[in-house]
Amino acid sequence: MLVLIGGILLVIIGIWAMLARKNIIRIVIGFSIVDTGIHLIIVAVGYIQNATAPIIDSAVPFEKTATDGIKLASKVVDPVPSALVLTAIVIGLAVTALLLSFTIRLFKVNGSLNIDDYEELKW
Amino acid sequence: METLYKELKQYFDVDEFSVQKASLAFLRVPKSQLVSLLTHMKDIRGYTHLVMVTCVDYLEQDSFLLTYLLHNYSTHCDLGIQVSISRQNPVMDGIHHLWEQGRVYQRELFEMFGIDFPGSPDVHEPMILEGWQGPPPMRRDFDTKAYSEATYSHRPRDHKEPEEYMKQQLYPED
Amino acid sequence: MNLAYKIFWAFISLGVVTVWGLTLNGIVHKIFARVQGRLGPPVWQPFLDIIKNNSIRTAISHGVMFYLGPVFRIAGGIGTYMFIPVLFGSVYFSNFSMSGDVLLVMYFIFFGQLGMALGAGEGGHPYSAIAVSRGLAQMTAFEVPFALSVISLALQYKTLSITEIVAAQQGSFLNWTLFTNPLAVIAAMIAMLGMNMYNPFSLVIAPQEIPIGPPTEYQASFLGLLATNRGIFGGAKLVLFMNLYFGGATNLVELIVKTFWIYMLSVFVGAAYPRFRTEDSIRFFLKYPTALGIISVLLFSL
Amino acid sequence: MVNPLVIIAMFLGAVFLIALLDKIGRSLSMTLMFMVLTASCIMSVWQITQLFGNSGAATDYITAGFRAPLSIVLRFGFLEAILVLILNLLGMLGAIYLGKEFCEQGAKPIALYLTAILGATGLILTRDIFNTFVFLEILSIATYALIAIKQDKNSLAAGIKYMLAGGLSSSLFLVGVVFAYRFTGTLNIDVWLGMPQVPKAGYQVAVFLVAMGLFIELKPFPANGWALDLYQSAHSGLGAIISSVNTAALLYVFYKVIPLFSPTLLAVITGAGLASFILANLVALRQQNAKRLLGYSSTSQTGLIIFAMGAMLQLKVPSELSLMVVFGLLITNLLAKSGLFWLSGIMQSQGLKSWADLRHSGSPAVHFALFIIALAALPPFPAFFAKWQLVQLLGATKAWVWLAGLLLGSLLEIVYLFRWLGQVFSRENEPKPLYIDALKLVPLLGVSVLLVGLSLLLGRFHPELDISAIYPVLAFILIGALDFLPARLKGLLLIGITGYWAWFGLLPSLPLMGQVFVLILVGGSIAQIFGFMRYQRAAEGMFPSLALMVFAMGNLVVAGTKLEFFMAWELMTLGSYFLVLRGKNGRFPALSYMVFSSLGAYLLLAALAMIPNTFKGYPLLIQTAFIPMGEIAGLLALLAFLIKLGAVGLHYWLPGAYSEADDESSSILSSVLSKAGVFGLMLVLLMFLGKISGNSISMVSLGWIGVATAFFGALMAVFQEDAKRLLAYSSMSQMGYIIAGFSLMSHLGWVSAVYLAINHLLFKALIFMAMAGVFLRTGTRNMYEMGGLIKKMPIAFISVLMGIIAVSGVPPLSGFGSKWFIYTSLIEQGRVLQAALAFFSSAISFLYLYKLIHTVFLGQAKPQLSNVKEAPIWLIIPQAIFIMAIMAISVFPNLITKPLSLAVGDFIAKPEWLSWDGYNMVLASPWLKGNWNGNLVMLVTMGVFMTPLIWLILVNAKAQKVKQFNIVYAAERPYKPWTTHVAYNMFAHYDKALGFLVKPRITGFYNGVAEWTHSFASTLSRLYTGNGQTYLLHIFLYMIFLYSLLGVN
Amino acid sequence: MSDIEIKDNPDIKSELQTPPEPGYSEWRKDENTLYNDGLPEEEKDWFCDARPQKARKSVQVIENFLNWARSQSLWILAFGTGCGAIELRPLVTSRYDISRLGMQPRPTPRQANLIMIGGYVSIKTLKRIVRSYEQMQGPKFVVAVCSCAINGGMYWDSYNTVKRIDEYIPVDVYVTGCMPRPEAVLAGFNKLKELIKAGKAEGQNLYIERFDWYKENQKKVIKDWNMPDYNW
Repeated sequence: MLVLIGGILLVIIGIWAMLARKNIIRIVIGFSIVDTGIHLIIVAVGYIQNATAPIIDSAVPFEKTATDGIKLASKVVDPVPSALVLTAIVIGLAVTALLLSFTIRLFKVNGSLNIDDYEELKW
Repeated sequence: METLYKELKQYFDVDEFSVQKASLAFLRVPKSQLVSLLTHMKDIRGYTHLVMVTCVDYLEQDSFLLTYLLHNYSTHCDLGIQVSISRQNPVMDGIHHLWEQGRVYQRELFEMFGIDFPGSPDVHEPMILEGWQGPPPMRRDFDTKAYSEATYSHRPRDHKEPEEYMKQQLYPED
Repeated sequence: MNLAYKIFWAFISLGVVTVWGLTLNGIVHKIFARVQGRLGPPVWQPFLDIIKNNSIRTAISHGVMFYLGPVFRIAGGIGTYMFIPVLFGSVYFSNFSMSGDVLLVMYFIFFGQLGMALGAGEGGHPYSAIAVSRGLAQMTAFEVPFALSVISLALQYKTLSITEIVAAQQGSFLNWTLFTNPLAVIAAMIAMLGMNMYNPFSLVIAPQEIPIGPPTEYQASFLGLLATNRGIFGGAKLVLFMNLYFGGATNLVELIVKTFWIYMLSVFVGAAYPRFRTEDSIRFFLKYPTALGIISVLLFSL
Repeated sequence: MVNPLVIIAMFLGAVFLIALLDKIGRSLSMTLMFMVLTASCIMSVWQITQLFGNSGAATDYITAGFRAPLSIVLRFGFLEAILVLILNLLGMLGAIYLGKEFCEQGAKPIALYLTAILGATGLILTRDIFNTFVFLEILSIATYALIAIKQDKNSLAAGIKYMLAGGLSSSLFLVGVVFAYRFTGTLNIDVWLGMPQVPKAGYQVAVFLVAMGLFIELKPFPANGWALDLYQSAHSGLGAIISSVNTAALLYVFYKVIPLFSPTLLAVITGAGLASFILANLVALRQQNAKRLLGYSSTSQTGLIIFAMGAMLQLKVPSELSLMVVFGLLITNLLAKSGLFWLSGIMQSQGLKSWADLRHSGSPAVHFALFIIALAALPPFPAFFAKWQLVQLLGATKAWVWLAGLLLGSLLEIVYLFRWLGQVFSRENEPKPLYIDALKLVPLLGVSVLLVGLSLLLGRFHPELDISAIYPVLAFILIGALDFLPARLKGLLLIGITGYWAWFGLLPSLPLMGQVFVLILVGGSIAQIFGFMRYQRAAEGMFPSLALMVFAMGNLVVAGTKLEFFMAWELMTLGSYFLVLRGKNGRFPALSYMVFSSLGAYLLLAALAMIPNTFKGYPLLIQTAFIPMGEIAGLLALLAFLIKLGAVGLHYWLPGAYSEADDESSSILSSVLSKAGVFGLMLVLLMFLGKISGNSISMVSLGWIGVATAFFGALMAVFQEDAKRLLAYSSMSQMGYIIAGFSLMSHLGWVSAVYLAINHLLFKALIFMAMAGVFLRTGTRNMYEMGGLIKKMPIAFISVLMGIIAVSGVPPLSGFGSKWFIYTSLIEQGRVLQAALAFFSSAISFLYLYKLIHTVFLGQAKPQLSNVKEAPIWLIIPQAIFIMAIMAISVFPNLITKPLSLAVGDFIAKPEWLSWDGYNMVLASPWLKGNWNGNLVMLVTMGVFMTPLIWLILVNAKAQKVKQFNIVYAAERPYKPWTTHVAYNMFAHYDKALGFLVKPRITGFYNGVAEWTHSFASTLSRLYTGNGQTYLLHIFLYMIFLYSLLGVN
Repeated sequence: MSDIEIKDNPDIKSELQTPPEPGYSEWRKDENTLYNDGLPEEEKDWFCDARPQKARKSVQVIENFLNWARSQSLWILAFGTGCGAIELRPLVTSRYDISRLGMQPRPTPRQANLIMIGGYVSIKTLKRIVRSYEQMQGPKFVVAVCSCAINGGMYWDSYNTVKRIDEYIPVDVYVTGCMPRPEAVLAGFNKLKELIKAGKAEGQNLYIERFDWYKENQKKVIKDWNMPDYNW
């Protein structure tokens, strides 16, 4: 639960950074924070109180049922969100990297990192 | 009128002032000052109406005397401003910029007296005398009778004494 | 009655109306002269003028349409007359009125005017075109009360056929449209003032502004035809109005008396009034006469 | 059967290989790319054929050996295969387009490009929601990176904005996915769909987040500033890919998840889609930059498709139908939009005006027109059918608000699309030469061929269309392909095929009334095609449009189904639009014509949606009696046709369209095309026959509209100085009488209306053709610049003379018949005041007619026109035809009155009191008696004309012929023909008296509407400040707004 | 009525000056065409260049009848050429009322038969008179009123007034007086009527017969010609 709240907090902080900061790098950082927050949320969603890690070995007894394949006997943490988080982290990383590389190029072309300086296209 | 003349005297070289009656006077001005005097009269003295522009041919003095007759609507006075120009070089400054109708007078003066007004619109266009080829007819050195006899044929006079003829017509029995 | 007879009698009737129309013209000039304290020309003066105009030895023409203009004009006059029954009940004086009804007559009136306007237009004289434009403008205006009054008649008699309209008015003079539908008659009579082009509606001829108007360039026998048409066309219009509003005529005497008095209305008004300007004339026609016409139409449609 | 994994694997492998191969040679990597794309195309085609052969074949493929909930499932069904095929085809064409950039920049962009295609393909194939997210990110990241192809400030800045917004929306999506998983325990969409609704609020939020993530990615208005900037600045090849491939893939994902939405969410999303459609179109009105305009258009189209999806789901439309609609819209948008983006790359400048350079560029211009028309959802393109279907569905389910919004948005779309088209094709802007890379034309050709092929297939096999429905298109293509031929050849060809078709194809299948209208619409056109043959050279673009219009008009009469009718109507509008646009100053008139026509068409569309479908193969004329039409539908349809007829108040477009086209086109437009409106009006009234009597308030009001049109049209014609405008207003006036005639709903009234229609065709075409010759020879349309042409152009004069006698209704020509009919029918029905106003109008017509003939042919000839000679024979042929026709029906009126009475008798029985006695037409109704013997009138007139003529010739044969200045001029002589010719402002006095009636109020009103709309659009467009943060804020606010709507609901 | 002098013009003229033998002068192209040299080149297209031809008379009996009709319907061109034109006003109004003689003023020369030269004729006026006269359709008649029109009158030595109008257009009747009273003018009209009835008022044909002579005279004084040689 704490993780969930922390995640949401991070998202909010990140969004605030994205909306209120003028420096593109800071915006990117804000974006990263949002990302991280979301990752935390995902993990939090999958977490089940007092459950074990979702590794199927002897620590987790299971029985086979006729209909549903495998039926876990005891509580394990849902493994799917954890798997998702891994993918999401990779993707977030890629996006952040791209953002930063664009920022660098932009700085090289125009010499400014203030987002207000890039308003030529409008209306 | 007298006071007017005195006042004008301060600014212009006017002379030969003559009063015809209480509301009509003439004065003479040098050729160079005419337009400025007319402007003065029109803009300051209230002589806003150009009654006419006319010309007299002084053959003996070898000059044309132009008369610009102005009228003042508030005092109902007329003032004739005369200017004498040479017959040899009959050129005068136009006043059509002061009074639009001035150009008509100027056309007429050119046609009848040969006085040129450079810059006046259509001043060389024929006005009354379409296709006139002789000298300006109103100049005194133009002999109209000779011209007429040379140009137009005359009906030979079928001579009858009016008194006798009428008697014959009216009272043939007498 | 076979066609040859028909044509023969049509010519006779045409002759009658020509003579009567021209005489009326003469009378009008006489009356105008008397009003102005003059003796005036003899009553037969229009005939003399026509002879004189036809006897002019030279003539000019501005082109084919100019040449045909007067022909159109008089064809319009004769045609209009041909489509009107002259005497009620007479097989001889019914012309070719079986060709159509009052709508035909109303539109055939334009035939001559259009042709004349075109001919005058080819003459190239500005007065012609100005006069035509005035005349057409005024025409649009006075046609409104006239059309309204004809519609009112159509509602009243439930027919557009002139013969039947006349038939419905027979009997007593109280059966005349004049008494059964006075508003329509008033509207139509005002429209007729415009049609006849006497003062105050003499916009087309307007001697002081656009002398003579459309026929400015016309002369000689062209003018002769136009003058003849004045008689025929004037007569035709009078016969039409007589048929529509004054009970028609059963014999020539009645015809002459009625048309004379119908015509006198225009003449008296014309002798007494100065001229309208074009736009005033249009406004005039579109106000009171139109209102009268609308009222008369509404009265009969309710 | 193809395992879709193979495709994905192939792409992935290629991406990695390219990095290596590029070291060896650029061409190798390019080849590999094309090979991969081709292979995936072939695979999808194969899949399609397989599925065709075996409908029960499995389409789902599971990965990793697990069953659905646990593993990722890919589906490679029919729909997916088609989409993959199209995306890959587009990808291939896009790659060709980007070839140069790829060659220069090497492996990276090629690999990225392939990755992007992979992402899109994956998005289509996957059935797993998280996998969707992954593919979405693959697509996005590849796209982000591709932006860097073009390394300038704007492009990079737009990239950053795009990435931030994209990242944000994918974050939303991710959160939504995770929460949804939390509540449903599955990531598989199919399983998810199979579940009952979870009532928890949290679940709703999750679905909302998923929806929003996707929705924001689809760039809805107004949360789409970043996308617009990107479209404007990015490389146009990339723009094409984003707007087509990305959008299509995302839309398909949206299509997959949309059944998950709760009804409220569905309603909100549908509404948001519609709002996006309308508002993006509105903002686009003010846009001057082509690429940004395309961006707006993309937004609007996406909005439309989302709206269509949502609306149809909401209305519980069968999924096949809704698929057809969505697919039609989507595919048209895909192809046309990518084509337009590619075109924008060809242009040097993005200002809309500079696009005029396209005009002489040959095929790109054709492509451009094609794309614009396709985008505007006009026939024969798939979007047309889709929109038709959508409207029918909305109408059938009485979703009036949706319908109205849809049509409003479409109208706005028409405005800017056709304004753009006008900029390109109008002869107002002078084009500069354009240098085009031949390679870049390949993709354009590709999409064009795809579009046209699809359209023709669709038109051919559409269940509601007969084969004849695509004849206009085929004729257009045929003549268009032969457009290089000289005009005369094309004209002959057109006359040949039209005549053959009309004689053998149209006439036999029609009732008498239909034949009459075929005679008017097609016959009248054929006679006038001769006039078009006057051009020495090819007269590019004229004949194809003409063919399109003429065939469409023919189709209008034979149309059996609603769709056939509407398609013919739209094709006719399109053909005539091009004719107007071809005029020298045709840009604005063509636009206003198109906008008003489209307004009419949409009203008609709405009306058609309200009536049940009709039967194929039987002309509507026959079916009308069985079609129940509601009052509102009737009103809408009536309004539509009144717009076409130019009824007063709706005539804004009329003077421009009829006067600014080429002269011959004006002739055909005002004489023939207007009759299409008459036909439509008649159809509508046919449906009300027997239900509404001529004395009902509605019909009396229609009559008043008619006579008011006649009156104001005539009055406005009086004050024109431009001969064509004068004639245009005169047409309007005549249409007024026709409306009044139809409004009587009586036998006589209808006979008079159709008689008027035929008569108007004859004399208006006659006058227009004659005047076309005059304009051609004098080079001006201002009447006061002409004069005295009677001697130079006597044939034209005779034509105009005949024409004006026929217009004005002076006996003995046929015009009087029309007047007689209209007055008698009006009075007979008791419409007396209308008759009086009609009479006034017809008197006013004398004014403008005299002005026309006097100022042009009479009066003083001008020296600059001294070399004028008679018009070419091609213009005289139609005149001769029409003169003969007028004379024939004037001398023998029975030729026309009797057939018309029979034709009308099929619908309204001929009353006993209307009869013929030889040539004498006798009317003996209890309310009115009258008669008209046209033949006798003609004979008498001839007689009374010839008699004085003979006399005059006898007396005055040798009249001296004089010249124009031999006039009496108050003892002076005239000096200038200009000042001696009474022409300019000829009816100044009339203006003083009645001019106050024709102050341009209607025009002012519509101009005001246009101005207000534009300023509103302008205000709205200020939303897009260009600041990336603002855009992010927009996204948040938009989300909150939509969520609050959910709450309200 | 006794203070008037009526002259039958053609007789006077023949004794005064013999017109030249028929022959082609320089402005006459051929028998039927005129050069119209007075016009600028670009205006020649706008004017008719035909030469007027002598009009034929009908059979004598018919011609007598027509002459009578002509004499009974004289339409005056209402064109005030000089101070004598003022006499037309009393003539048409109630005091003298020429309309009882079948005469009426006509505002266009096309329709008029009679032009009244109302006094002195300046060169400028002469040009208009010639033009108007030529625009009238024949038979057409000229009545010259006032002594100025006869011999110049008080303008006998004027540089700009012609003294004999009959050198420029054929005059049928002169009415002397300065100015003649309306009665005198009326008497002039009556004399004209007698001439017409007698078939002697053939001024139109005279003009055409001596066309070259008239033209030469006109061109001698009208320097600013600027019109066609014959104003149709």
